[in-house]
Amino acid sequence: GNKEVLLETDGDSPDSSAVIQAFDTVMNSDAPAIAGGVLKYALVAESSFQGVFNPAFSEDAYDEELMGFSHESLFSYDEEFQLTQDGMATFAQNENLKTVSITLLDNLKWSDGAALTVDDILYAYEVIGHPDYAGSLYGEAFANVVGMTEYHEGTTDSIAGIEVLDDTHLTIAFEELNPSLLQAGGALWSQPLPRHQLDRIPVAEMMSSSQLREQPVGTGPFRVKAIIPGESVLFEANEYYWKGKPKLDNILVEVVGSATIVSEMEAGNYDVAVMPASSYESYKDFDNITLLGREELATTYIGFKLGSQDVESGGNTLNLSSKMADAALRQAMAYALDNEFVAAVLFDGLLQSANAMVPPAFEGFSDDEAVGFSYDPVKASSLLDEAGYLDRDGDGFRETPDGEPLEINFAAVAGGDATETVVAYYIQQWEKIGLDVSLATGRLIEYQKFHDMLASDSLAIDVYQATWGTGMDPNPTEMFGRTSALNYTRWANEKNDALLGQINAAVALDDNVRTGIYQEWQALLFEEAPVIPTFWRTQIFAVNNRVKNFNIRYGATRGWETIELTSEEPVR
Amino acid sequence: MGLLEIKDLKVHYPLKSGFLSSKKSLAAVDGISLALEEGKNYGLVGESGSGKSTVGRAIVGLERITAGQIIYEGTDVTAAIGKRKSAHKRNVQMIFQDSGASLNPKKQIGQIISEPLHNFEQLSQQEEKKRVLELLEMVGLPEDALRKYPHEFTGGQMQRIALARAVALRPKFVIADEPVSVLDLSVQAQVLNYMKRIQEQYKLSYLFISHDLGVVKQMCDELAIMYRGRFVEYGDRQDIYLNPQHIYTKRLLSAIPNLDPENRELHKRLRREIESEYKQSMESYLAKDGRVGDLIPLSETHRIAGKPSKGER
Amino acid sequence: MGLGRPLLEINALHTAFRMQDNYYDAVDDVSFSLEKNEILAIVGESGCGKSTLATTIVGLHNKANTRISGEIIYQNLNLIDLNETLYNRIRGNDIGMVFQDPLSALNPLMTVSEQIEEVLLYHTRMTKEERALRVSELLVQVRVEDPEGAAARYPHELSGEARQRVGIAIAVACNPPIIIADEPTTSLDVTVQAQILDLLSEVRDDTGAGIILITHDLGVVAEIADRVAVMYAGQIVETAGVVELFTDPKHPYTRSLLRSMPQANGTLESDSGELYVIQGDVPSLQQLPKQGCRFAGRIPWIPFSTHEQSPKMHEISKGHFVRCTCHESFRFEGESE
Amino acid sequence: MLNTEEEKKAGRIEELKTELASVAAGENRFSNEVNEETKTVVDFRGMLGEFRKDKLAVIALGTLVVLLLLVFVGSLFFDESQVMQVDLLNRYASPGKNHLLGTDEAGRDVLGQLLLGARTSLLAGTAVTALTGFIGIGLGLLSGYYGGFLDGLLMRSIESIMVLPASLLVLVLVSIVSEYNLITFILLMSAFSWAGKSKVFRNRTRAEAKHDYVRASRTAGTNDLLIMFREILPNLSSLVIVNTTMSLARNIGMETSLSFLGLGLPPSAPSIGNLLRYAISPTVFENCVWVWLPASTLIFAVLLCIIYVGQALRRAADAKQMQA
Amino acid sequence: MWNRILRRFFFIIPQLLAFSLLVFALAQWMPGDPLTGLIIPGMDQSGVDAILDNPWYIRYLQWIANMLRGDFGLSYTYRMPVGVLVGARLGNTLLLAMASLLLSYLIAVPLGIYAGRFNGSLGDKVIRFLNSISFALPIFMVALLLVWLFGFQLELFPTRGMPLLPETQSVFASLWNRLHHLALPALAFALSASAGNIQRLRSGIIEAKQEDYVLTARSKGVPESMVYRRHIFRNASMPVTSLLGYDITGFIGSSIFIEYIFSYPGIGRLFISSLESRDFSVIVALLLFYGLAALIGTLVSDIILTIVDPRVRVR
Ligand SMILES: Nc1ncnc2c1ncn2[C@@H]1O[C@H](COP(=O)(O)OP(=O)(O)OP(=O)(O)O)[C@@H](O)[C@H]1O
Ligand SMILES: Nc1ncnc2c1ncn2[C@@H]1O[C@H](COP(=O)(O)OP(=O)(O)OP(=O)(O)O)[C@@H](O)[C@H]1O
Ligand SMILES: [Mg+2]
Ligand SMILES: [Mg+2]
Ligand code: NI
Repeated sequence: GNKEVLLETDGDSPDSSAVIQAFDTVMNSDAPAIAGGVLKYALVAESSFQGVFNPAFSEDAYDEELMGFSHESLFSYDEEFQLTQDGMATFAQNENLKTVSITLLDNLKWSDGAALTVDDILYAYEVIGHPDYAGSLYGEAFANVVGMTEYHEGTTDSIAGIEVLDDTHLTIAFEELNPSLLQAGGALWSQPLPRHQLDRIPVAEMMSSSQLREQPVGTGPFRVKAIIPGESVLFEANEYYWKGKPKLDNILVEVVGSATIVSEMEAGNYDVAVMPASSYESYKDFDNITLLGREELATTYIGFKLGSQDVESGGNTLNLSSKMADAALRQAMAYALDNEFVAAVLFDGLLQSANAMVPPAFEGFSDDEAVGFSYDPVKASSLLDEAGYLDRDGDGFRETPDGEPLEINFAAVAGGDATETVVAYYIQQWEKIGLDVSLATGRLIEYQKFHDMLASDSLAIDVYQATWGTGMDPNPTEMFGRTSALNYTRWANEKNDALLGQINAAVALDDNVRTGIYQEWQALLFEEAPVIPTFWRTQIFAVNNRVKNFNIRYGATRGWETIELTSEEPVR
Repeated sequence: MGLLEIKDLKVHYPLKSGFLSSKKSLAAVDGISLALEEGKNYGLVGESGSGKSTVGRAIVGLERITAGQIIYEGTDVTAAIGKRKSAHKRNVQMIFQDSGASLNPKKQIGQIISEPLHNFEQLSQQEEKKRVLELLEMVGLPEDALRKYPHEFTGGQMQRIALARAVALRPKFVIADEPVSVLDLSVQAQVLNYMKRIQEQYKLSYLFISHDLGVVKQMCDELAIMYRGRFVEYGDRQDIYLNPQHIYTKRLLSAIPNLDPENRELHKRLRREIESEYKQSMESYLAKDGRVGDLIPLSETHRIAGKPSKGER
Repeated sequence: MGLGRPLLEINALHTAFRMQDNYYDAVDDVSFSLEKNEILAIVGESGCGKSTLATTIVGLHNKANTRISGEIIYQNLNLIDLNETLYNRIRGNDIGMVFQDPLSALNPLMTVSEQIEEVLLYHTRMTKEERALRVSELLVQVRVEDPEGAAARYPHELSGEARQRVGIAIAVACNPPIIIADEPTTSLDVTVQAQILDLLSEVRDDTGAGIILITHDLGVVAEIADRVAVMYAGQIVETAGVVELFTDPKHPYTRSLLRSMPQANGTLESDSGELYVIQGDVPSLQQLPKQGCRFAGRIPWIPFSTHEQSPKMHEISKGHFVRCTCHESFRFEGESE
Repeated sequence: MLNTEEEKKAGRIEELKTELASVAAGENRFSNEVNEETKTVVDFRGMLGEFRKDKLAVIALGTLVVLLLLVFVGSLFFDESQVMQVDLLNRYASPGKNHLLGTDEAGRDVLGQLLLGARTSLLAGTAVTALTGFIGIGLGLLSGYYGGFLDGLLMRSIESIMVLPASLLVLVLVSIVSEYNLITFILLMSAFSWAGKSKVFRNRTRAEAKHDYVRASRTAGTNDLLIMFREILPNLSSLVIVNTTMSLARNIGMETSLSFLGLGLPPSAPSIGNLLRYAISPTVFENCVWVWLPASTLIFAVLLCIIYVGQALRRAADAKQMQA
Repeated sequence: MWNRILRRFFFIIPQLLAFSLLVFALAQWMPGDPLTGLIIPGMDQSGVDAILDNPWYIRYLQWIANMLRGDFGLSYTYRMPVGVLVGARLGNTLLLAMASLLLSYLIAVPLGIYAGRFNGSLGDKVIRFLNSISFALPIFMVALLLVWLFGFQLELFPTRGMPLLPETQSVFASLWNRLHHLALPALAFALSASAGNIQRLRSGIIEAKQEDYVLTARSKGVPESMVYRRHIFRNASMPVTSLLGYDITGFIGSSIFIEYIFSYPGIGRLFISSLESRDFSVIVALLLFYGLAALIGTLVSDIILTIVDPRVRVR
């Protein structure tokens, strides 16, 4: 799964390419630490989190953030997001047999004290591949496991390609070895599932079971003690954690709206928070906190609804008569936006105007040279003129080439960082080139609802703004694959199919080849413009000065378990 | 053939009570008959709650009649009593006890008095105004009263205004429900005088409802004593005041304070005697369910409620 | 009548209400005394200040917007000068009061026994049991039907008659030497009125209390009073023994009142004609003439000179006082000499 | 405040009073017709006279008129699309020459939003008040005057409606209705609040209908509708005035509240609630006062003035309180 | 009295029925099937048909039966039983309700009594002025002012939430912590809700002061303080007491704003966030819950009134 696992901290290499120079990524303090203590973590969000604490089922970015405390990947990785051998498990690839064998450390425990064995890894594959599985993870990466397709279709009871040797050893056979397997958070599934806890629950009911929501069992340094669904979680130290009991007693996470987080941090009410970039000015000089920053592994983009998904087969098909079907229209809309200006004015330069979909943190994937869509209203207008979108009735808005009124509905998630402003600006910019764009449903849409509307190809949305969180693996298959449910644009293109196929094939194991494929793919995106990349973001962490050992460097091997506090009360 | 005849009138009010509101009812008027003739005044006397006002209101059609008939000039108007405009409605009018409440405080006197005229007679504005002024003059109020509001008048004046409104249509019959009971002595006399004068002028009859036997005596030719929705005694002034027969009537009369302080001990003794007789024998006048018996004629004018036979009790 | 000082003596009492920054006398130069064992009736028409007089004696006025002067002498104390605490010792204990409307005068949320007990609570040292005993004693004394049951009831569960009896029980609970009854029978039926009046005179006979009975009904006065004070527009215009007042009324107002009354008793012939009507209206408080005889305006056929400049009370025979001199020359219209 | 509760409470108290009065009257055998309305009726002109004596209320009324003029005349100078123009270079601009009251997060003119938004709030509030007043008073009069079966039926259903957490239902309706514009908004807001009103008026009509002047009109042959609207209604005029002013204040507040919650009219339309939402952020609260303070001051001043006027009218109408 | 209470109790059954029908009707209008939460976007058509094919009364009955079994359907956002979701937050809201109502009475009673007793005094004028302000200030403005002033300027109280408490805290500390977090939201409610009660109490006292039975009490020689305590207050508090239950309804409406602004993890916030995410199964369940609470509120009002007012009792 392309899921980002947050805050694997502490790295020893000084310069990670993914870090904007202006910010530190490490915060140290010489003050003596107090024993234990409660760290308060603000989950900055406008809506509530879903509360599915299981990597196999979670669909919510906020849940991911929370699982950073309670769930840990079996494998560690370096700052290039490549798997390394110093985690809970080690691995070995056999290129001839196309297998990966995984070896667990001895005496690993789940957070409830039960033994963690390779059977739990097998169980994760069994659940995700199960015909009744209701989550969204099953896709090409899983189908790549030998025997998985049959298992998924229900013709076999077990997955032929996975072999458990003993409690700590297991081998997985793949149809094809590809670079994603070695990418952190990539195709090699790294999150075991606790069979001892979930076995009794039918897979179909797992998602709504209380086990996942109230007593999740994990491998991370902390475990869930109490939850108010959607609002807050109290974590306590997991004494079975493989690196030993964490230093803090508790971590209390609460959802805090972005409107208040600045004041909350100033008042010392929270120790750690990811801050909204748009109000950077207001908190950059607080002296009770330290600001750390890193590049977010995500790209904000504007997507166009171009087709629909077939519910039965899961395939995406283009609809050539859809409102946004004309690439010129899409490109014109892209050229109408001055994202550099927005990034500079609205976000103090903490956002970067994006010229491609893959974030720059992934060196060798992203395309520094790409031109992208820079602001050019003249070009936008002429594109429209050429394509026949003209204002024939003189109402200030262009009609379709057929002379029908063109009313475009634009959707965005409510409550993001200055989203309202950006959206209002976009609509205004589009209006300037003669496009009648209005907010779908009249207002910004709540996160869940937004995703459901996109997933169900709601006709109310023609264009939308969303963020692609790449996670550690920039592999775009999930976002753009022909059969992927998460391909919300429903863009299907044969060249794209071919390129993605190459990305997921052994050929891509070669760095140069891979870079080439990615460049070609990004060029295709520029040409077809099913999406317009808009921003790359910098994540800014505000950390109260009483916190010790805090580190946000990607690829760091020391995490929440090492964090300490230097005083009972936060610094105000 | 009288002007207005009431036959076995019953008015029952539904009562809500009990666990799931069983339908009980209160017999406010429980079978009374009266024949009212033109040119005579009638009195209706009884203690509070005996149903006097209910009778009055039933006659003018303000109450739902449970049973019985009201016959106006020979035609049965019972069914049509709720109708807005009819000869009966026009010719039977009513004056209420509290003039302050019976005059709409938000309307000018002129509007108040002209209201019935407006409804029953198509008059031009001038005519209407003339009639109203006439009426005002008749009850001794100046012309400028026309534009004033009720609260600018004293109780006696308001009652006179109410009187003017009641007679505006020159009705044949006016029901006066305790028209003077809230008024002071001197004012009361004035109102009563006006009522009398108007009666002479318009040749109308009153049904005078009161609990003040003095006032009734002043005003009425025949009177009925009411008790629990029934008549206990009926007769002319002579009969009732000088020759009361029913113990209830006797008690009522004896309870009236005597303006003769020198003989008050005597009066008191008399009253005590009647009171004790009342206590002993009132029971025997009533049927088992506390109902007063039917009226039995004693003389041509005088009737009293009969004692029920032993069996009925 | 009694020797020495009377039970209650009121001298030149004025009670003025503030209305728009001016004070108006609702009780104006009222003087009278009350003896032991005596029923003094105060009669007058609505608004003449009877209730104000009563509430002034009991001290129920809000100092903020009333001005009281004169003397109310009880046991050598001028009640007007008393502070609240001292007054509270007198109220209920030495002066009992009965109000006109027995329903609104009783607290709807307290049982009858609680309300009677309250008087005892503040004026006696009785124990709870003693008080309960006294309450049932009182209820028997005032002849409430079913005294046991009535004690536990709330006012609205009683008949009007029973309520007024309870009101009297409250007034007499501490055997006060003075009882003030403000129109105690006005809201009751005649038959009930008679019973209540009987009860009051019984109370007087039993306890020897002096009773001030306020009423507008001359019949009631004739039935029960020993002495009568007639009030007109805030002033007492005539005081006399009851027999004398009815047989030989002097003040034009008294005479007019008696004349305008329809009578239930007596001959039938007398009432065939019209009733006597006093001309004009009672002036309202704010319109009262500041000077001169207040009744002058209502007997305009009497020469103005016959009235006094500032009318005083004149004793015309023993115990019979009349205000102003106009009575001497007063005749009814058309009445011959 | 999203508060239809006060209306309910008023209804409840009115009901209680009627009930207790009828207990008292029913038991008080001498005068079951005695007017239980202890309040002296002051006629309309008297009421105005009283009102004029209340200096504070007159000032409030004056202020209100000025504010209304300001809003309605002032908003003529602004064009909605112009006002909602995003200007990223002028975000949170403090008050100055170009923007008299500064700008908001997206550089939109605050003054324009304020005036246009206030106009919407006032219009919606007034419309809701008029609509609910019409229904509530009409039904109340009918039900109270006729009594009987109709009354029973109506009052039972009104009771059921009144029990509902009306404000929540409005929120829910607002979020499920498909066509959401000023008209539906007004209809939805009116959907429940007439109930409390008709209860108040029903009880008062019932009390009023017991007065003999109504009987007198009936004996004088006046028809029922005329009696209701020409005889009884004028006697409820003080209640109508007081009740209406108070509902007006509530309804204007309700519109603001809804848009504050983000459930008002779509955010592309200027609204007071949207401006108030900025105050949620303590930093904006403190540093960009011009965004929210004028809006809250305006709405507060309008409501306060209306309430003051309403209270003064009530005092003027209620002679009993006057004496006290 | 018991008779009346019992009757009143039975009276809520038809009301509840009517209300549930109304909610049911509303639910039909909502997209999906909010009664079960089972129909979610992307669900295959046969399942939808199976649920929606039944006639409405069958679905209504099924729904009622499910609820009686404690099954309120599934939240669409959280994919968990609505009952569990609500249950986790109910405690917080109840706590807030109690604190808020208590505080509002603590504010209203003394002020109302003072203003009523000394009406016309300077204190009364001040109270009346503040009252008008409180009437005119929407509750969210009150809350925002409190947040800013006490939370961020004076830093006296926490401005948000009700934290889950680690067990390392002592009982006293955790109690203190709770109260500390309740203070501002409860105060916000109390400040804006007490205005009505202050005014009612005040005018109740002014009215009661002029009643005849007060004169009677004074004429009995009852000391002034006791006149107030035994006679005036008891009668004047009648409307306030009888509205106690309605204050619960009032709280429901206000709690939405309060929980929203203070990010208080109660059902009011859940309600708003469910409205935002159109999580209709939660909305339906909460509506029912609120309706029931309101019904119980009025029931409580009536029962209290029946107990304290003997006049109502006999009726
Ligand atoms: N609308 C009504 N509903 C129920 N009961 C009523 C109604 N009107 C009157 N009653 C009852 O009917 C009985 C007779 O009432 P009515 O008013 O006729 O008596 P009354 O003799 O006029 O008494 P009063 O002298 O007090 O006017 C009383 O017991 C009264 O309580
Ligand atoms: N609190 C008050 N403030 C102002 N004026 C008052 C007050 N109480 C009474 N008055 C006025 O004082 C005058 C005397 O009133 P009072 O009640 O004493 O008359 P009354 O003789 O008892 O009349 P009734 O027979 O109607 O009881 C009246 O004009 C009345 O309006
Ligand atoms: Mg009557
Ligand atoms: Mg009096
Ligand atoms: Ni003289």
